Amino acid sequence: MNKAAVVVISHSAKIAEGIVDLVSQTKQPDVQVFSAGGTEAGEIGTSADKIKAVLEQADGEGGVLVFYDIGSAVMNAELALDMLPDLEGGVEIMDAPIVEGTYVAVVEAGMGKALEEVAEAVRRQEFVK
Amino acid sequence: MNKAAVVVISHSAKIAEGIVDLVSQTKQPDVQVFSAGGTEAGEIGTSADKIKAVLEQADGEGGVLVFYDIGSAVMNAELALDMLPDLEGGVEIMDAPIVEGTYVAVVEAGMGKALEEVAEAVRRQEFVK
Amino acid sequence: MEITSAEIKRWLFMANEKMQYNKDYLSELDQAIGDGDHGHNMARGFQETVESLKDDNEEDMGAVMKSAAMTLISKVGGASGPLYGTAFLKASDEWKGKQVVTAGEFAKGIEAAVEGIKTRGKAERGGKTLLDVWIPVLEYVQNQELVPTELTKTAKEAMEGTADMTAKKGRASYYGEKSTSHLDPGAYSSYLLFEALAEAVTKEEEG
Amino acid sequence: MEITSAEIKRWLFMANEKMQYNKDYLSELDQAIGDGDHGHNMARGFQETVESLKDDNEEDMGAVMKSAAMTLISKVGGASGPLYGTAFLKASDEWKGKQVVTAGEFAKGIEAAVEGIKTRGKAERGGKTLLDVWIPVLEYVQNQELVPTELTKTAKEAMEGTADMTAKKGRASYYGEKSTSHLDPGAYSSYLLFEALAEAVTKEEEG
Ligand SMILES: Nc1ncnc2c1ncn2[C@@H]1O[C@H](COP(=O)(O)OP(=O)(O)O)[C@@H](O)[C@H]1O
Ligand SMILES: Nc1ncnc2c1ncn2[C@@H]1O[C@H](COP(=O)(O)OP(=O)(O)O)[C@@H](O)[C@H]1O
Ligand SMILES: [Mg+2]
Ligand SMILES: [Mg+2]
Ligand SMILES: [Mg+2]
Ligand SMILES: [Mg+2]
Repeated sequence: MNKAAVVVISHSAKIAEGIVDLVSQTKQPDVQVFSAGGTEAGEIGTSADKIKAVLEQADGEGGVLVFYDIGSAVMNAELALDMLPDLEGGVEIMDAPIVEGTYVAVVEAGMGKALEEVAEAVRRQEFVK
Repeated sequence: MNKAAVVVISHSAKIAEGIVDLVSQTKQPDVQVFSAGGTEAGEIGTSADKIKAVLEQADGEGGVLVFYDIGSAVMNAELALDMLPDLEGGVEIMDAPIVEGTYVAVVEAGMGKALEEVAEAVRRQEFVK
Repeated sequence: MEITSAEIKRWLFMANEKMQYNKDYLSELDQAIGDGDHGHNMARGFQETVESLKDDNEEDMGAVMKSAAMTLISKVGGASGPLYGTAFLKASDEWKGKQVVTAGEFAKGIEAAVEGIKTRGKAERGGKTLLDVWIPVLEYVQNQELVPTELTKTAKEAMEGTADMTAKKGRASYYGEKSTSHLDPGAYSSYLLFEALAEAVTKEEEG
Repeated sequence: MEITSAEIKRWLFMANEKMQYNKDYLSELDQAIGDGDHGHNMARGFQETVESLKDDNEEDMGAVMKSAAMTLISKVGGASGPLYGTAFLKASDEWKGKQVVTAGEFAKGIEAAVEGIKTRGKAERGGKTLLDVWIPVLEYVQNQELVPTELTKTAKEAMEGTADMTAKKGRASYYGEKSTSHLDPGAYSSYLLFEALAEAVTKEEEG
């Protein structure tokens, strides 16, 4: 079975891309991590269109975990999902710290855990370091 | 009195710089935010030397809040502090999510709260969004 | 009283003019309790909205609203993008296929929009957001014959009421008690939107 | 038995050779329960350490260790940088001004190093880190006359023991139970470090 994929949505393209760099270093086999950062114009903000495109790329039978930074990111993520009624796998939007949560999710997904188990593991994680 | 400053230490220069971009947008008057991301060689990792230089820049009577992403960052931060016995203000290394915590700290520091009050506000914040 | 698709289009054009004119003021409001981009966001979104409607002879009110919704979703960038976008999208569903709606049908569209904003923002009345203008306007159009000056007054008073509220949602919520005594930027842009509606409807009647 | 600053320098040179030779293996270990850079980190750090010691006629053991510590801190990049750096720095304090140390003084340096690692990493014995090699080695040098082959054996067995441990600190802790049955990369590089010490001391005695 395909492993769960991860999508990172930040108001800043640099943050989103940096998180992908950081977790790619853990080189989890077959865990795909995608970034959707900034607005279409490259400014600070989020873009439902960008997120939609990335969710379509990330979609697969393993499902997708979505991490975001602040407020409007989650609104655009949910809006993008509303526009994508026919995804193959499940999608979990995670209320977790974007950097630390993504790190844990990539490790857990790399172990081949199913979407729900990965989400559970992220929720269980204590984020006071 | 000077407002508290903020230092963001990430394994990724992009993450650290992106966080500065994100919070600079809130344009808090007089809250200085500095980034120390990546190794000297520009790779994923942290650098005690970079952190030391940034802590010296950030230092002032308002004190400094330090946010970091994962493990080794905090070790290098503490090591850098050991090498800086004569800072003017206090330093608080925060066990908080790096993106979300920095955001809250910049807003709170912008209100003119003292270092300890800002740290308290960050700790009080619930990071389940 | 009925509302036509020509009036809906004029509404959007007049809203754009107001967003352009008040761009700096909206951003100033957002500066105090947010990130200072609300005017920039709204001005860009509505500018693009009218650009794409300009040469379009669409008569279907639903299609006009849907086009505006998609443009706002794509171009606004901030929280207000998905919020106004969802509001317009939900209204467009109610007005689909119509060139003119009754007062009751119009209210149904606004009701759907309000539900959409609530779901999207997980917000409630009193949270110092644009909902604190949309909900009073909804109650007005549900219960009264639409009198333009009354509509503007309702929206304006509702907007002014946000100064007494403490933000619970969005960036302003980080400011906690400090957000109190400031107007909510989203509430202000919603007031402009409904003022534009009032004027769009007035002109039509005069003409 | 005494240890001279020439032996300390040879120690660092031999450690560098071992880090270069085992670079890929260390990274492979780190791949399984970390981010796969431990060999890269250690090889770079020790390479730079010997570069800066090469043309240096320093006779003070403390100064040699301090120079190595500062280079490791600057050049390693990963968690192992501040950890080895702090260890060497604490040892350098104990050996400051000495060109030769007694077995007891040597043990005092290793003890200070272990305390430094514990403080820096907030870690304890049994947490599947380099401490699980450093602490048994400390106990060995505190209680036995330093016999090179015995020192190597102590470090090797301690390193092998990390396979049975579950990581509680560092990146490997994210792997939870899955970290069990893998060797800890930091424990392995520490084993290499003490094997180099054993060899540095042996050669001196032969020569
Ligand atoms: N969760 C929410 N629910 C309802 N309205 C919200 C929410 N979050 C923000 N808003 C509205 O959006 C406005 C801010 O919009 P804008 O500045 O464009 O977005 P951003 O905060 O992303 O920069 C606020 O003044 C408020 O009215
Ligand atoms: N908190 C800690 N305390 C003690 N040792 C640690 C700690 N964190 C990591 N280590 C050690 O560091 C090693 C990993 O080093 P390295 O791969 O160079 O750093 P990073 O994990 O930053 O990539 C681990 O195998 C472990 O022995
Ligand atoms: Mg804003
Ligand atoms: Mg914004
Ligand atoms: Mg590593
Ligand atoms: Mg590393």
